Amino acid sequence: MLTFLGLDSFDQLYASIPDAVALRRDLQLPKALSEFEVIDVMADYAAMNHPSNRDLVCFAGGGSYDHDIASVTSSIGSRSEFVTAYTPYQPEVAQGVLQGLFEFQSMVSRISGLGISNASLYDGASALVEAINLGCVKTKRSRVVISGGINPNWREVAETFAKGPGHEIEIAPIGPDGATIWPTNLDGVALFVVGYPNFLGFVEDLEAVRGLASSAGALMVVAYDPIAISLLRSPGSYGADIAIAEGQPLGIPLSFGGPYLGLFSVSNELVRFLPGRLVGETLDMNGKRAYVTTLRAREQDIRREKASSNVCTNQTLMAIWAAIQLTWLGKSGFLDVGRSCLSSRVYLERRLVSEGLTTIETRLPSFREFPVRLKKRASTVIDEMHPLGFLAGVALEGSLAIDNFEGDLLIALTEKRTRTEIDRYVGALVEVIR
Amino acid sequence: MLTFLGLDSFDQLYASIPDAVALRRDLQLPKALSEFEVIDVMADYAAMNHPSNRDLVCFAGGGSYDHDIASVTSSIGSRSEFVTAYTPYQPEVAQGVLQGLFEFQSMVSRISGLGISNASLYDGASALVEAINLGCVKTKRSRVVISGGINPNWREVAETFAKGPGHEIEIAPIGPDGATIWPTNLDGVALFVVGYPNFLGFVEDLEAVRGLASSAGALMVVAYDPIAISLLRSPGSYGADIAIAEGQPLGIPLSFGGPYLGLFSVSNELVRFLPGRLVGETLDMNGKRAYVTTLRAREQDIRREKASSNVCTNQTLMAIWAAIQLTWLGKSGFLDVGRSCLSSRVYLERRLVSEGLTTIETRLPSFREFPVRLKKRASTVIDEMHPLGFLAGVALEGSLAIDNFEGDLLIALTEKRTRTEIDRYVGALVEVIR
Amino acid sequence: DSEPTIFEISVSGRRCGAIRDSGIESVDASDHLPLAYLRSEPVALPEVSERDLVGHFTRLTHRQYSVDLGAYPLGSCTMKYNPKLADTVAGMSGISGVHPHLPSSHSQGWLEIALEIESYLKEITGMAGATLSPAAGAQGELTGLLMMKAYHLDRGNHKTKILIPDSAHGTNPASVSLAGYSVVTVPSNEKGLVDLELLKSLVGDDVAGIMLTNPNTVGLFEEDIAEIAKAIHDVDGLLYYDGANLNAIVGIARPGDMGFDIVHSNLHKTFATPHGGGGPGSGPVAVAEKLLDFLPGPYPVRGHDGIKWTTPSKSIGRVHSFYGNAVVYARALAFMKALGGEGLRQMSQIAVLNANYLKAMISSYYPPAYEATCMHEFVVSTAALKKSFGIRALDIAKGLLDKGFHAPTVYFPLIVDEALMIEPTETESRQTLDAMAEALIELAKDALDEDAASKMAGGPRRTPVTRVDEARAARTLITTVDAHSK
Amino acid sequence: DSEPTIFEISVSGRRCGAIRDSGIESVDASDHLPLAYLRSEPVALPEVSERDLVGHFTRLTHRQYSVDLGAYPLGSCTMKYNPKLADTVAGMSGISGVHPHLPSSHSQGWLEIALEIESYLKEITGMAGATLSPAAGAQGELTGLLMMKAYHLDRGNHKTKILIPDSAHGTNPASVSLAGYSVVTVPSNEKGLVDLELLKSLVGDDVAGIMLTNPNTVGLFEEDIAEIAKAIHDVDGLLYYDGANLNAIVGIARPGDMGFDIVHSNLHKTFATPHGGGGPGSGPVAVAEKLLDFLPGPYPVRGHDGIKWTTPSKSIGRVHSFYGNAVVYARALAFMKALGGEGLRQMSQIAVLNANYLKAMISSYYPPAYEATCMHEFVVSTAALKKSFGIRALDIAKGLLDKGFHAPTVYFPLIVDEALMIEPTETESRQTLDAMAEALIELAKDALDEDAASKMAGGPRRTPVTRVDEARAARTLITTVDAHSK
Repeated sequence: MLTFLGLDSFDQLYASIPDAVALRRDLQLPKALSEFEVIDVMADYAAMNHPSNRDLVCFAGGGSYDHDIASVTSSIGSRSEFVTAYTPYQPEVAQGVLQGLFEFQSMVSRISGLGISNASLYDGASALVEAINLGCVKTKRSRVVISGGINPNWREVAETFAKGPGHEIEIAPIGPDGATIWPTNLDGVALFVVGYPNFLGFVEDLEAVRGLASSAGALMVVAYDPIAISLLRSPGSYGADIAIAEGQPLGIPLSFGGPYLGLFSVSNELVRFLPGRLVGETLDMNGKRAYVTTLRAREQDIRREKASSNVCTNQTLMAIWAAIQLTWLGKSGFLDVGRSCLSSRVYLERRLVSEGLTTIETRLPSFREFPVRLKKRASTVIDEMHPLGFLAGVALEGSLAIDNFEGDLLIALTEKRTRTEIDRYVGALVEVIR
Repeated sequence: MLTFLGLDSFDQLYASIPDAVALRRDLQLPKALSEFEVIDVMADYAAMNHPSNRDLVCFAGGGSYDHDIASVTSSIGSRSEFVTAYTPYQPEVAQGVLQGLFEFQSMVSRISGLGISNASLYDGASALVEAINLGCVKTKRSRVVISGGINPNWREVAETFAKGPGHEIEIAPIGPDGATIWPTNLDGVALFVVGYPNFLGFVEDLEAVRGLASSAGALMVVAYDPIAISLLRSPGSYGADIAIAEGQPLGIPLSFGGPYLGLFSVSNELVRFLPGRLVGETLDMNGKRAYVTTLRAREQDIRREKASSNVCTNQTLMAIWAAIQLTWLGKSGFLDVGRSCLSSRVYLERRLVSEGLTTIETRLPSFREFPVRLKKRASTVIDEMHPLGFLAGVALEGSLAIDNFEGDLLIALTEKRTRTEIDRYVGALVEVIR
Repeated sequence: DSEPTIFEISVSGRRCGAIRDSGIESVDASDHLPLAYLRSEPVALPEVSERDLVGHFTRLTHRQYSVDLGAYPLGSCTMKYNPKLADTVAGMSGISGVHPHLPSSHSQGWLEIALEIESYLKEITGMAGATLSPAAGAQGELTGLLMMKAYHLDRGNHKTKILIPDSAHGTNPASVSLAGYSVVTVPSNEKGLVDLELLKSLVGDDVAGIMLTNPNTVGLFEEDIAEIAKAIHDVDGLLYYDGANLNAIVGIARPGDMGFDIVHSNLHKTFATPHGGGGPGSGPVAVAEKLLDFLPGPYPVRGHDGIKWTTPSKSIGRVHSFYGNAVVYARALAFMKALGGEGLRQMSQIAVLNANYLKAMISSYYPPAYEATCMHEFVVSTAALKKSFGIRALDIAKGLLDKGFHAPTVYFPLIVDEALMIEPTETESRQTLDAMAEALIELAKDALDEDAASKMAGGPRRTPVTRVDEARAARTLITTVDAHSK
Repeated sequence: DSEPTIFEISVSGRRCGAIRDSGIESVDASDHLPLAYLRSEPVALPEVSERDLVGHFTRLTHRQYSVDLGAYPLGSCTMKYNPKLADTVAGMSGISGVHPHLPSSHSQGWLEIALEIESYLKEITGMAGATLSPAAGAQGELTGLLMMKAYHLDRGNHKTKILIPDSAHGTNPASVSLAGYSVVTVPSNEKGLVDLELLKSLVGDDVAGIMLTNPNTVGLFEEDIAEIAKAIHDVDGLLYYDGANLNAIVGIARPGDMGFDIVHSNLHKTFATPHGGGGPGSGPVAVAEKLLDFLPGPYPVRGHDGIKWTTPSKSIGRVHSFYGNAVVYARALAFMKALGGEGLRQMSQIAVLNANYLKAMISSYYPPAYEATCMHEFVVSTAALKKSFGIRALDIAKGLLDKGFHAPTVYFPLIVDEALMIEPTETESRQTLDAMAEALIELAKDALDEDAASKMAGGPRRTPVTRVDEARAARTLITTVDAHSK
């Protein structure tokens, strides 16, 4: 082919690169390995990790949950047409991905209770960032009040990206009962962000937040746990303007934190402010139903510097996985998961109280996650529980510390945890704490 | 739907089953489990096995070899169109499987050196059975001379199935040099079966066998190791009439012995005696190239009691896997595998000699597998090597005993074994034997 | 739009990835093997990049119908959906990575799997013992018949014949021949069942046994099974049960209770292991008490110190290189565990319900060959359609391909003229059955319209290739890419 | 032939498998949560059997083009083949099953992976440090710009503007806006390069920096890069390198050596992680020494007792819920290891060779927008074809779909009229390039024939759906199955 181009060497192809900037040496990188050797090396790394499995039973949540994933989800979700496709810029040959996303959007809208859902964002944190940007653009305000019960990692991300446009992020503290203490001065608030349940697992009073937002002329943003919506009313039913979530619990592996899946829904009125991709239904030339990315005029490649979001890719593959997992669960299975999480949470909480490990406090109701104050700090408990075969939870310390709950252990339940595991966990905790 | 049929209960659907034979109780079987629980239970079983991996480095062969399998082989070979299709009875919607099999047949013919290869049989042993049946039908004789160097398991299978048509199976013993001692009386021999290399890994003289077969008016059947053909001349080049093999080394997992893949090739003259499915190229109504199962008139569903084989299914999926793996290896990679196997065999054999564990005998040349006489019986060595992290080989004892090599350890090399592993293996063997 | 062969994509010198670097210096083959034994040229395997490999085989999959793409109402083939959980099981390294020569002490998990699925099979079939060795149903048949033969030899019986109904699968007579027996065909009566009186007239001391499937291949339950069994047993004959149709009666009736002595199961049918485009299958054989000593060996037996390989005293010997298609039966066990006893019974009930529903939906256009309530499948005849514009069963089958379904089995069983044999299985929903009925009815109507019928006769047209010239394939006999150059 | 939505397949009461039986008695939600908080009806998710689920989504895959099915010459998107070995890696439980809150002492393998890919990225880009946090290129851009901002704040610089060439991707200006800077567009010259003199005239003390990709979006190497860097650095501005086009120059030239201070990489482009139909991506950002203190945190740092999470002193803070799209960069590391240093360089060389080859093959029919030797991609204009029978770039693109290829990028970059931007990547063989060239040339010829052109204008026709009405989608705005009923 070089010959065809009348060239002698690759160097000639690169003649336009000035000598001064050309790399005149080999890359200082290891030599090529066969795929088998690569897999061996990566397996060595994998062996240095401790995955959540029966040897390390996971009671940790804090934004990432150890749910059972149906075999169909990984099996169909791993088909190469989904995995190796590009963004559906040519809808005529991308109906598979487009229809999958349309169905995903439909499911997310039914869960969130809001009419419009996009085709996903990077993760829960990026959904929060986009909600803030949307809210500030829409209200032309810049004061953002975020509940202290929002995932602290997400709050940090929001604070990072707020530095760009210069939004003021204000954290409303959490009281001893686990409820957000909202500010009394509501002047110029663009949006209120509340967790549902919040990071501590407590179910906050959304009616109250709706009232606050309405009187402030602000948007109400609800950051929800999608699994909780199996039992709880939807954010939309409370009049939320925006609902965001981390979609990982919907069939996405723990994956050391990524790739995950940001869920983002808005009320119909906000559709033209929506960040990210949106798939719509239409017709082809023969009048057959077809799908296409729509309202493209919102997007960065068209609006350029006037865009209110720079999102280009989303997490399509994870959205397809979630659509498959939600279909696999279905109406009744999704409810079963919620009931199982709640039942196990109630069971474990009772067992902890009956073992004298913790006491019953007056606080908000929980769904599937709750903080526990033990005689040892959470990080110590986690370290000591590890050799007994448990990831005991998440330590509410350091950057995850939350007022009134600092040093507590945050414990999460999923439908994957069995009574046997929970009983063993309580036994191990007794051993560690006594 | 019962209502639609005017029925009240499932029992009415089964009205034709006489009371006397109906099961009037529930099956005494466990209750249904969720897929997650099933997977847990099966994982418990899996955990009771010791797979060949870096914790148990495999030096065992004896008909099943631990080769590297390319990721594409399992990835593409696991696509549901290949996995969940039926036998290609409707060629218009089965071109994927049919073309895959056509390409497989082409590869097997190039390896075996014979013009016609079927779409696979169950395993190496079943290929031997079919070769015997073919040979006896073709020659109208029933005396079958099988080298004692044929896999003893296959020989047993051949003996089992010979009881049906009443073929007489005669085993030609193996001499101390590893070569078959063929009978001198060649009267009425239908076919001679020789291993290439034989079960002990020795490369026999096929010219001699061809001469015997020709003078007896018998067919020459070569049971080859497909990997060996990367270096060795093909059975066809020696004038073999039938070439059979266990195709497992061509990308099929160890799988505790199955599903594997019987390879079966014949010279062009024998095509109408071929057992199993055969795919041929043809045209569709528009003159486009298409594939279809052909010479169906040979098969059991058409010839019924006149068929010379009752084979119905084959191992299509494994044939597809082999076609992918052989493509992945390609012309040069296949050669690389052969060279690597031979080089490692030479290296290990030298190391064993230099450590004084064995002595050099005057015997046939080996390719990638060889028997070693140690100071302890092979089964003992295997047991003692296990805790050191090795499946040391196959014990030539009991049903696997072969004259002159009884109690020896049969060691196999593949391209997967590294120098480090081989050195560790020799070290462990020294420890066990000393 | 056809896909070139991988050899046509091949370009000299191209390759996929490298093999592992063993760290051992490569030797010269001629230093270690006689030069005369060595090949002069490498085997001419394809030379392509991994990218082109993946493109080629992935495109092939887009030219292939499969259960995962749609319904497959192939009568007698039981093409049901294969739950994906079994793939998860098959992919475990403790399942797929185990060497078959590994000593039993280190493969106890596999042996537990074997014993457990044997226990399921014994309970489902009503038998006393089982072997998992046969790699497919046909191999199971021959294994069973060789046990039958061994039994008779052991008892000093002189037997030469085996009875087979005229509706039987082709494997049955072929297996009988390979077992060294002669076949005696038992004609069906007008109801599609074995004619009991005729059968009795064929039974004599030279009869080794009978091979039946029940429900039979026209989808009907052999109501006289107890009498048939008695007639055979009266001459010390044995009853062989072809498990092809077991899917109709799991938890409802058991071959053992009907008097059968030998039962094979096709795991890919009843127990949902994927068919792989024509294999791997698995054909375990279960037997009555009196045949236990004849089972193939070695097989796993639980002892006080774990499970060990054992060969029974009068064993017919080994029938597979190792212990059968192990990963296939591990999949089947996963399926059975997921369904449980009650679920397995429901599986059969719904299979029968679906068949009767579909039969009722189409019966005004496709007269059933037999009127009785069918089991899991039914046979219709399109003989009447042939009279209008010459539309044959094959045309209807090809027409169904154009409508996005797989075709039913055609021209089987042989005793029905222009037969379509339809088995919807329990995994298709009512909606799918309705759509299939609609498609079939449209085709029947088209057969009565000259234009539409002539189109149908040339079909299918919307498939990856149009109707394939089978005769040409047999005439030209091109079975490898090298056959062209001959 | 369209596939119904999963909601249309849904039938009340149907379900797939059951969830695990925890063994814990189910509680009544109203005993534990206020009744007013509870929903009255379950969420109306689909109700289908697993069989119907699998059928539906599998059929959807047969309506979807993908790299594994064929070439994807989408300019600026680098749609190369994704080696399957990375899937094997991604599937390891020690990779995919690790909880992100697991203490670092038990996730050292992951932290080693992170450090190792960082070291590859640093060597390839010529930078001093890197973060793997950004989940995609666009997030990487914003992360980089926020570091730029933090740098200037720390230095007391007063900066308001960022320069961007007019050929830049849309994410660049959008990211600049979201970083709180204003965009100053730098026009390209007639050679398709940054106009150096014009650029110099735009540079002042208020310029925070410039965002460039090099090779640029028309596929040309910015030859004046050293001078550009000097001009920007002279005002203490920073150079941001958009890694979208890194695939052209790995091992050939390094952004760091060109004077860049911040570099993001799109791992799915250069390092072959699959694109997933539009994500997940991964957009690591590498930086020069002077920006190390500003990297997002926490990130892994090797200490004497293992690798630990650390946040640098002047960090811009966290940018992702955890540490980026971890499994994506594990895949990229596997790819890099398989290629090795020399292989990575060859990757770029062949990408550039393929682009120049394809460009040469079609240039008589598709005049390149710029004459110079291109890097990994090139832009042609179909403006001339528009004059004949009105065939636009879009029509050529759709015509290519009908010929079994994906279309190139159309109407980008904005500075070329009727642009087709073509990037074949290094993984397509010469045979594929030849076939693609042939298809493109046929289309160009068709554009000059009235009949063929009119057909092309209505295309594609052989795709799962024909040309899609995009305007209607925006007008009716049906974005969920429930929108119909509104």
